[in-house]
Amino acid sequence: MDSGNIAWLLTSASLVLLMTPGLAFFYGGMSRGKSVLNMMMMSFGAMAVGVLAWITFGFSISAGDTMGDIIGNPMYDFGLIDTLEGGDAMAIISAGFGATFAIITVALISGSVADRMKFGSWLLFAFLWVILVYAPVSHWVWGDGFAALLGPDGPWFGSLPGPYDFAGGTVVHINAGVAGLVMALLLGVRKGFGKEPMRPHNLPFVMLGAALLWFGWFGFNAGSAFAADGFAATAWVNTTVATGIAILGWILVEKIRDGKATSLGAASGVVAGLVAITPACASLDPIGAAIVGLLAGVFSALAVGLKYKFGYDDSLDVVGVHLVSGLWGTLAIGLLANGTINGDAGLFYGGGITLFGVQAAAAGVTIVYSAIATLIIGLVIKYTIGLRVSEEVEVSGIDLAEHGETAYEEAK
Amino acid sequence: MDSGNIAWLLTSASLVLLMTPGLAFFYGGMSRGKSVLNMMMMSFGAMAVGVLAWITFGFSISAGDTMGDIIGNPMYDFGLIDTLEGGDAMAIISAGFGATFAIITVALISGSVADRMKFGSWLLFAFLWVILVYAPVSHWVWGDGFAALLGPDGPWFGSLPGPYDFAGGTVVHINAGVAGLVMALLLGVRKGFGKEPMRPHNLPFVMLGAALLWFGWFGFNAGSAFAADGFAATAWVNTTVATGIAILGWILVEKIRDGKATSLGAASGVVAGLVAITPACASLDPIGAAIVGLLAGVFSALAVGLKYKFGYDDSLDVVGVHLVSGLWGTLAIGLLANGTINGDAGLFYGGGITLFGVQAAAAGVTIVYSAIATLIIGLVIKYTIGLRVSEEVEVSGIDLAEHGETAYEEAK
Amino acid sequence: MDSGNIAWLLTSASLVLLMTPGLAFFYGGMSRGKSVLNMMMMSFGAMAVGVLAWITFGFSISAGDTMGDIIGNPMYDFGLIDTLEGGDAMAIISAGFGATFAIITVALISGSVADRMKFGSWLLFAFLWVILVYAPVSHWVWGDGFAALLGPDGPWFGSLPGPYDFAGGTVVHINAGVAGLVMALLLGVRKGFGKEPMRPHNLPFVMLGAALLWFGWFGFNAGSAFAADGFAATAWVNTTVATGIAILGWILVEKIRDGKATSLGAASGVVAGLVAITPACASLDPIGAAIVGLLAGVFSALAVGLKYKFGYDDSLDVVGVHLVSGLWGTLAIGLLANGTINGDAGLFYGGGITLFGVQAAAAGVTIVYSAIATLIIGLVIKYTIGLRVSEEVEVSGIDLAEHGETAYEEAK
Amino acid sequence: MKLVTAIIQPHRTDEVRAALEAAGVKGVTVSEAAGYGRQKGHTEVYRGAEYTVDLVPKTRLEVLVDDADAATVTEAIVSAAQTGKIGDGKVWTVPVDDVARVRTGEHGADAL
Amino acid sequence: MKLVTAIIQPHRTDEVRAALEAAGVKGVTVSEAAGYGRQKGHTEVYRGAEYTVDLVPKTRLEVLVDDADAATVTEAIVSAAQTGKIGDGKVWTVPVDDVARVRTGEHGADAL
Amino acid sequence: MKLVTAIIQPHRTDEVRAALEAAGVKGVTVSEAAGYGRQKGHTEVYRGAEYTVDLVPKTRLEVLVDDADAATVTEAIVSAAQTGKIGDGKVWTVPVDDVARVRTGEHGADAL
Ligand SMILES: Nc1ncnc2c1ncn2[C@@H]1O[C@H](COP(=O)(O)OP(=O)(O)O)[C@@H](O)[C@H]1O
Ligand SMILES: Nc1ncnc2c1ncn2[C@@H]1O[C@H](COP(=O)(O)OP(=O)(O)O)[C@@H](O)[C@H]1O
Ligand SMILES: Nc1ncnc2c1ncn2[C@@H]1O[C@H](COP(=O)(O)OP(=O)(O)O)[C@@H](O)[C@H]1O
Repeated sequence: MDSGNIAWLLTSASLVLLMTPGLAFFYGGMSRGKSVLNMMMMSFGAMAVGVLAWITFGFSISAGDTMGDIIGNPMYDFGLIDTLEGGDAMAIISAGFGATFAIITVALISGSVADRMKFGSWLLFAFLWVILVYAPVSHWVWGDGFAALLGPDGPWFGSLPGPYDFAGGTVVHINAGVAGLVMALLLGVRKGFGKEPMRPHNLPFVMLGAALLWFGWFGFNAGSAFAADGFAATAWVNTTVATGIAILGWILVEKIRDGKATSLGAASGVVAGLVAITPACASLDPIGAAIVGLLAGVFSALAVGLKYKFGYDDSLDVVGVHLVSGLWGTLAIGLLANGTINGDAGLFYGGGITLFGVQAAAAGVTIVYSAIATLIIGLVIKYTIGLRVSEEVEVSGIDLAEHGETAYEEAK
Repeated sequence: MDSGNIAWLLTSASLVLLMTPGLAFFYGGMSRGKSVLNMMMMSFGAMAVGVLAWITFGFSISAGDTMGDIIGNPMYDFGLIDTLEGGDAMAIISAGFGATFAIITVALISGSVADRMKFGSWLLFAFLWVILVYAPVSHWVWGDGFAALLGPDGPWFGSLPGPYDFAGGTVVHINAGVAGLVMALLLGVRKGFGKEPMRPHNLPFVMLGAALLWFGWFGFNAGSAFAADGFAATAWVNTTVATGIAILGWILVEKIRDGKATSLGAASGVVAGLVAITPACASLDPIGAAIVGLLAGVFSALAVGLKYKFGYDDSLDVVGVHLVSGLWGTLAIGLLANGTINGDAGLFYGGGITLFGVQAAAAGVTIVYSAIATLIIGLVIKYTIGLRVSEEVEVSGIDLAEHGETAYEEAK
Repeated sequence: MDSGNIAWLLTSASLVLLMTPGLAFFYGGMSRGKSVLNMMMMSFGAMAVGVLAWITFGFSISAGDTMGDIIGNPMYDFGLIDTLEGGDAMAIISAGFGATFAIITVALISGSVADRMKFGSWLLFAFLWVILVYAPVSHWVWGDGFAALLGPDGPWFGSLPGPYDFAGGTVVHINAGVAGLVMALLLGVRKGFGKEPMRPHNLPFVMLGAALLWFGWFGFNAGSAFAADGFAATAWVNTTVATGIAILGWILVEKIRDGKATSLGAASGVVAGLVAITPACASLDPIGAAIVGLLAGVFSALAVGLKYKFGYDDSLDVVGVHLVSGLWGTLAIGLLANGTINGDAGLFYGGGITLFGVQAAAAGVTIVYSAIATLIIGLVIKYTIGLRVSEEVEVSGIDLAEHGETAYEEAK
Repeated sequence: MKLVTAIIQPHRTDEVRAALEAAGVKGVTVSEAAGYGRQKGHTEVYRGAEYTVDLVPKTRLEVLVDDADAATVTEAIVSAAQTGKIGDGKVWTVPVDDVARVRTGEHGADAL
Repeated sequence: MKLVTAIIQPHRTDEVRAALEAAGVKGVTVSEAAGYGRQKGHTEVYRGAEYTVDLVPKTRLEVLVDDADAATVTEAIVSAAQTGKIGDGKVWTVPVDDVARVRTGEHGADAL
Repeated sequence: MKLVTAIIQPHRTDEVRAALEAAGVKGVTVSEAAGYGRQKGHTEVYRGAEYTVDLVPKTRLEVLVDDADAATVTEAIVSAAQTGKIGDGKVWTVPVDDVARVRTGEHGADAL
């Protein structure tokens, strides 16, 4: 047991836990004043039911002994009791670290259902999604010593370079992005979508959220080294480089297209950069990280307008940011990996095109599974307890109707 | 010297320091728009005079060579000069870690005196309370290698199992909760108490506060292992489990009783869960932690209404949250301890009822001392410089009168 | 490689990165409601171009092989590629740690140009300033194993005690403070300066910023030990002591002079204390730290009024806080150093007056260079793309004109 | 000239503004208000406390019109704002001696 | 009918509303305002700068009443709002041509 | 007596208040409003969406004056608020039956 590694993982788990309230502010600030509390409650609710889902079956399905490389044994360690009794500090804190990943991933989806989803239905959705979607996908990618379905040593890709997903480009961002798209389609558009402005009600909160996300993301990316070592340090530097440059990418697009660099754009650029570098943070040199960040900002800045074109109300841009930049970061490994990990270099670093193909295949499998499984969960809830609040509630504000509160009473 | 342990304690001390501003937002958001600054200034003021109290006599009384197992020698290390000169990194940062505990504990009390206490009187109160209440009680529980009055190896309980207080259920939460009750009674109710709504003026701030508290609490609980080891990891996991589930406990009560799950309830559930798991975080398995969290949420959700029944204006629920959940967590060790520490198991884990009795006794002593000592300090201030602002100041807003400011001038 | 040290530096770098968004809130809350976004965007923009400046030439000039003790070789490691490939965790994360220092330093300057600087010009300024001012000065003080120009083993002071600058009193605070003064003079005063109140539009944000700065500053000061050791622990304790007491210093001045202790004063006291202890945190005992903190609060509380006297619009008090307290902390080493480092004690701790003189000389060189270099950069921008927005934009609000946004739309 | 003032439910604002444009009204001034009347406040329970909320948020519209248009404009507002629920609001008309347009200094009907 | 408008100290709002209910007034519209008059602003020092604060927050109440009730209502407001300090505010009455209740479309005194 | 109400551009408030003081007006009540008229909203693009912003923020001033002063005060406001750009606002005058000063209970011109 190396106390330095334990110290870093304790820190990292704490940082990742903070990301979900960070997301609550990022999303809450972007929503309208009459629905900010509901938006934040979806994140806090994800922390509540996410913990429950994780200690019951999520952890076991994700990290338990594999059953045919598909899922961990769901009865592997109910209540994490054996893990804690084992007394191995790294094993214990890793179980906690895993919980924070499950929570933030499902919380990300809430951005696409803003202003209109029943709170009880959200809690149920979040609980089921962690167990049925997050946990299996995380098992495929990271389970069984990277030897489950989508791992670099797994049955499908074992003989090929990759696929690589250091901290969760597929498991977290593509997965949540696809689920967000499905839920946005299932719920339908908000009243006034595409006509009313629906501008962020509190932009400093959006920036606070982006800042807490960036800060917490150091735990996410550099913590995924599971050690305080060179990989962690590399992940830290690349995360900062990509994120800083992604801000530039996003606001440059805005400046050129709309004439003005917005604070919403800067905050969104932060998140796009973080998302894109997540899978790739240990595979790149900083020039590669800068390219990944710059294009993440550009791609996502362009992608957030698509919802108006195609008419899906991905309210707070889960698709435009997490799916698009998650995909880009995952594929970018195939282009820009510098070969540090197993000598597998990307196309522009002297490797062939195979790694790119493997990355694309892993992303594709994740997309398909996430779409189908999320659709099933969503449909079951829709036709049982229902997904959406009434139009009257939506217009007068979901905060008051679902939570009995309004966010601000500053004048009193 | 183990650098991993030092790294974790440096991190933990930083995290606990952040809890007090977190509390400033938790309380500040709950207060009305005309008294938010005063509320936050009580926390920032606690940081100022708390440091002064700690480096003068607080540290020495808390951690100095024991005088009859009752207090540390007040002249043990004035100014922490010997401790720093000793150069032992763990000793130095432990002195800093202790300061952060003293600060947050006294800051907690400010919730019960909201909107109506003179700022100067608060500063004096906080200074005296750290030295005369916090420091001795912390010595009893943790002083002299756990061998002072209320320690597991101390004169009173040395031959029995327990009492256990890993991170401060008695020292911090019961202690502050009782002091809050005494001060609320001494100050009397606010104008309009029980009639006017006095709703939180900014609920996102309440949630921000809860988030920073949770984040900081990892340092509080897992840092109390004073090492990056299995205890720390266990404390981390149990803290997260109890807190997540406590949210559910609180909002379930609200949903059933009032029909709506509020964001204030979720944020309060976070704090109730954190409070309850504080003493117990190293003694439970995660199922025990989940039970402690669930019932902390339930008990505190029910308890916050008591002030209207009994007519004490514990404005921001220091009693309902910290005293009630602090007591519950302290007693829960007697029921649910899994025997990891010294083989002392709780009633439902095969131990006898003795541990429960010992826990109750330690809590009782703390309650009695805290009540009497706080009452004396409060009375002295009341009859010298006075405790309460005028009614006119209270109605027009304490921020303007005591600090010459209003919190928001957004329109300008 | 010691994993505990790496863990602490990973944590410290993350903490320092968080300081810049913290500053965005500290400054953003102080500005008016119509210019808060621009204020925050200057910090976020500093993160974006600061990263770019650092990975291109900033890192190399700061930390590269010295060229005549003046600057590091600008071509030392373009893109940090060699550093990352080297695989030495401490070297890699140190490069990242350095980036966070460069970013916060330039971001500090933005406080003096509030409400009136073109955003594009700010980005250009920040980029150039990191490369041409921050990087060289940091090389002088910390470069080449402390043997460059202003290092304790350098050509100028090698035979004398000092100069000491543990975490950046000269490099960061004096440097940014002087640059802020120069830019305030170059830009000229805001419309209404000295007549309209221009009060902070959101004081809780100011306090949030101060809290995040304090929290992050633990990484800044204790992280500058580059190890989890006794120096780090000492720096941690002294940072907390000085900061807590500085709050008292500032609000005491206010109470005596104006009759009221303000929350803006408390938050400013936090920053003044942190600034002053920055160079000195490893050189003092806690009594020395308390004196440094107390007087930092007093000096800066008095100094922020000077701008009205002399007519420079240092809008958010970069000069009053960073230059004044940065100078005080740097000089205080000459008075209060306890001799722990190389036995070099300050005047009141048995050393002579030499150390004070050396500290003053190092500060003086920094002031002169920073003033001249900043002036040149500022003039070049002024006479090319221009520095200042139109008066109409200033009156109607820079947020709308430069970023197309207003911060709050809470009613919608 | 007349000043027609309307206190309406906030969520009917868009409909009323559309109706005013349809009725040929060229300008409107809008502000926030709160009120009570038949629509008394309701009792709420929050965090264990029971209390009465009595002021309900409303929107105020002010429209300057020619004498002849006052009745039409009033009817346009009434029908667009109506939901039939208690609390729909009031519309009233007061006489105006004079109106001036700031930009041009014109007076009377030309200034509308 | 008449419209009675009152500008009062914010902290007297509850008392005035109680007085209005006692006087039989069935509805009120409330909004925020600021003003100055004899109660000039005061000089403040803040962070080393001295300046004058001149607008003082006030609350505006509007009450539609029958012609006969205007005087009574005015007196009720005056006596409930009075603290005797400068800045207590003003109450004024303007003639109203017509009132409509949005919910029902009723006009005149029935609409109050 | 008369009530002169002005809707003006917010950034002209200081100038108008100075002009009112110069014209001998002793008190003013100020509040926030928004409006549209000839100054229609403009189309904006934000985060890939295009939409129309139609309400423009304005400041409302209310001044109670003697009958004789209404015209002077109106002119004072108009000339101080004028920028010549569309959206400069309106000033209108309505008759007032009575004014009371809350502090003293005085009525009529004495209460101004
Ligand atoms: N007498 C009155 N004077 C001024 N405003 C009134 C008056 N009566 C009602 N209002 C305003 O009209 C709103 C709706 O009135 P209310 O009596 O609740 O419903 P309704 O008009 O549908 O019967 C109130 O909230 C208040 O703002
Ligand atoms: N001539 C006026 N026109 C409109 N409002 C006025 C006028 N004079 C005073 N007010 C309003 O009444 C408030 C109180 O008036 P002030 O002269 O300060 O006190 P008092 O009426 O007690 O002498 C002011 O703040 C302002 O809102
Ligand atoms: N008929 C009206 N009734 C009430 N307010 C009006 C009316 N017309 C204009 N206003 C107010 O005056 C403001 C300026 O009017 P606008 O027509 O845009 O400019 P201008 O008066 O310079 O031609 C509007 O924003 C609105 O608040």
